[in-house]
Amino acid sequence: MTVLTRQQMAWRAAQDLLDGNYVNLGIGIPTLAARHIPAGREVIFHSENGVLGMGPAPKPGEEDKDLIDAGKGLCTLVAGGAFVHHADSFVMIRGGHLDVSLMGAFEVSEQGDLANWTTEDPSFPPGVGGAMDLAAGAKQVRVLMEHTSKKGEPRIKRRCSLPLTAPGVVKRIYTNLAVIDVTAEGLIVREMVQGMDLAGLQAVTEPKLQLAADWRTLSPP
Amino acid sequence: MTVLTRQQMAWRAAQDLLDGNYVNLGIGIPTLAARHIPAGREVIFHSENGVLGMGPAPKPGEEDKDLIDAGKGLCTLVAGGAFVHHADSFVMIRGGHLDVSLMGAFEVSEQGDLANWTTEDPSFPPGVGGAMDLAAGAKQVRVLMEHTSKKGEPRIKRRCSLPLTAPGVVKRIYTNLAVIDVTAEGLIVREMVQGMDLAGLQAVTEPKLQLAADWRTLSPP
Amino acid sequence: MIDKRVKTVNDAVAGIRDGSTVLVAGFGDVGIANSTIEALQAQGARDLTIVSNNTGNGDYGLARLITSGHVRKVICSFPRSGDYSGFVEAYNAGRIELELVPQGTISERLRCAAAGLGGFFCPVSAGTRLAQGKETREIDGRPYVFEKPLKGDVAIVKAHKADRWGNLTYRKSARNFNPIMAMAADLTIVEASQFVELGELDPECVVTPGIFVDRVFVLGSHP
Amino acid sequence: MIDKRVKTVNDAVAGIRDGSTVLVAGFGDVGIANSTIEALQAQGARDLTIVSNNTGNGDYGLARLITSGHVRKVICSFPRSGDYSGFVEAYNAGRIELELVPQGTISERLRCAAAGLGGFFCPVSAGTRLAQGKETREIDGRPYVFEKPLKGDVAIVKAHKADRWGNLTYRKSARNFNPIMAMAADLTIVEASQFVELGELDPECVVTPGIFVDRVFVLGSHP
Repeated sequence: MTVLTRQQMAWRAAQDLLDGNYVNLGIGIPTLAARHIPAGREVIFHSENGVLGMGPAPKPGEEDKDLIDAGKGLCTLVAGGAFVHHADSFVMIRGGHLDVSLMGAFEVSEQGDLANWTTEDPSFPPGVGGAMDLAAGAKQVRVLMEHTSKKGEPRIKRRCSLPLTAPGVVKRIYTNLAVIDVTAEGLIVREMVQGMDLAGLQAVTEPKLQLAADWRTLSPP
Repeated sequence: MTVLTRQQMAWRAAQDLLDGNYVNLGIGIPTLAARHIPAGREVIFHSENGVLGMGPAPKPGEEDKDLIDAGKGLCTLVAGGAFVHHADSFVMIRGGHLDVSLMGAFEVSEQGDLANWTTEDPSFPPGVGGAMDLAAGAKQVRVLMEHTSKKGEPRIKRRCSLPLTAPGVVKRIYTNLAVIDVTAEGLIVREMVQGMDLAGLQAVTEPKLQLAADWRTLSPP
Repeated sequence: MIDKRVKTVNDAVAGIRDGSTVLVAGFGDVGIANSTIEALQAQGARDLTIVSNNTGNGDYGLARLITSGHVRKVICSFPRSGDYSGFVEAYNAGRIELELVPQGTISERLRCAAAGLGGFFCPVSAGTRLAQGKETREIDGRPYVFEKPLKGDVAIVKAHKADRWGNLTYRKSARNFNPIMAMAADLTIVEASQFVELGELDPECVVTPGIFVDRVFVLGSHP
Repeated sequence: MIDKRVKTVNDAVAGIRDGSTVLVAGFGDVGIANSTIEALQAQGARDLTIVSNNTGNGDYGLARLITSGHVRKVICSFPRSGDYSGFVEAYNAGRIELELVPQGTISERLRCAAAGLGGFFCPVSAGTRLAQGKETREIDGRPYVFEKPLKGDVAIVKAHKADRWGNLTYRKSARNFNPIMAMAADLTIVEASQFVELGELDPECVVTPGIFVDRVFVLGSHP
């Protein structure tokens, strides 16, 4: 079975980012999607800290300590980009101006509930950052995560066991095994990796899955 | 008796605008105050339509049709001025960032109620503009108006007969006859024009006036 | 490739439907997209609700839209400005509805919609006739009035410079309501005086980032 | 003549009292006025409430203010950033209180205070643990949470250029919370990298007009 690598997962999510989309990429695997935008598409990346038109990490010698992304790593600005302050940056997020928020997650429920801000680890103070704003505000929230936890437990659940980031917001889930849509009729499997079948995918997924009539094999390059 | 002219009224109000004050001048007589700022003081004028650091009318040949004041007349920008959009302009107003709003009025009550937005003339649609924002928002609201109406009726009233712009906001009233403070203890006359006495001023004022112990003659240059 | 430019001003207003709420930026005669407003009048959408600070002058732009009977309701702070006889006649004849809103409350209600908020408590108009019928609340001893977001189906914006992504700058006091209305509508149409190449605008000085803009008509670019 | 400059960074923080709410702009290590924050630590005000997106790194700036015991409470969205061990130790030892607020809700609550509003209904955090105990309201079928204005006694702002009126510009993503916090405090203190003469800043590109600024300390201007 061809389980996807992180880069391949990011590649798959990137295929759904369209020319002209304004997109926020969450920290972790989502960030990698920027490298996989199909040629000829202009996708404009937003960062919570007031950067619209975020470009890749700077080349050696071109670093600017005043230009960072939401993960606090150095980044660049593309031609056509702009800087705004935090309130305006979150007008973009909360006001539904971003086409896509592509986020990591700990858990997603079959209702599209998202849990990605706290694991309730008692040894650390909690932190929420912009996760709730992005989950509640973007036109479409998509999740990119490993299909199961490190212990092999399903991350797609009937109900999230962790505290919610926002209820009922996730529309599509990309994992290392499949692409699944969250719909009013339940979870619809659109794509599965080579060698996977519905029974195999269901075995690592808590809620009931339905296979789309036109499902395809998820084949990264 | 030395009744003040409009320019003299504006001069008197201008004496109370201090170095470093941010001030909005209402349409009409208040606008004239800008010409009478004592030498050596920098007073920064705000206009509702997003101009901070408004200067005088342009010299002939230097007009710019994109640079107008709240009264829709051409104006200029001083060095150190800035342009902002309407929401930011009213953050300055409503958020208490303006030191003084100097406004015209139809009526002021002894509680400091202000009526300056409508005379209820049935032949015109009503208009409020930024009057309510300025009345509710500035750190200090001061009124500059003729002491009586064209018919000789008092404009300083026990209760306003016209619809209010904001209740309890006026702190000082400049008229062509006197300077009067609105205080918790009632209306205190600080200055009267040459030849005026308290009885004479009271005769054209509805609520009870008290003369300040240290009252002075209002003597324009 | 993103290119938000439309070829003609008629393309700019294509598809605007009867009954739309149209945000018309500008303050008096400054920073107002007269060509686009006149194209909207020619396009023919009726029963419009216009949100604008004033109600136009003479027989051009917003005044023409009103006098030609396309407007059912105006939400504004000050209909009285210059020669506004077109509005007065329609108003006195009962042909047009007026919702009077303080100037700062209009801009804040627009921003509220732009920011995805459900409403806010505003001290302005508390204790006055304009607060009648509205929810009030005392907060820390001061009275506030509940104000709702004001969202446009369409915004008509006048900019100075625009690039193909729809990044915008304005000129002097022609900025006024433009950046706020640009954020507050489902369809934001821009009439720009000048087109510039991508990257020409200083990223520190872009006032409206292109994310808020859908169509850009560049004045003088009509074939 | 207006000149908001102070001579030393100690003058910049003079008079800040015990128990003050201090807005500390910056995002991670960017756009944060470390010299001013360290001067505040030296000044000695205690029992402070800090509003900031993060909680500082290493043993400088905000982290130093926290580890030296001057801070009673932090209102932030993400205390976890870089080496934030100073905060973690104080937090785990119960020496510091944490109010966790979503990043956009912090900036909107600050702006709400700056704009003189009494509060707003926000969709963010509805249906989550962070909405517990807060008033909620359904508006047009969607749940919202009531959020209150967040005002500072003091704001500590990092700017790029400043003039004597306190007009400010910022550099790239170092803008972040700075313009919003500058508007939201009774006393706004600016640490600027560069001083420019009045009129040098383009009036179209001033990000924070001087009306919001009280004191300007120019880095490197210490005698």
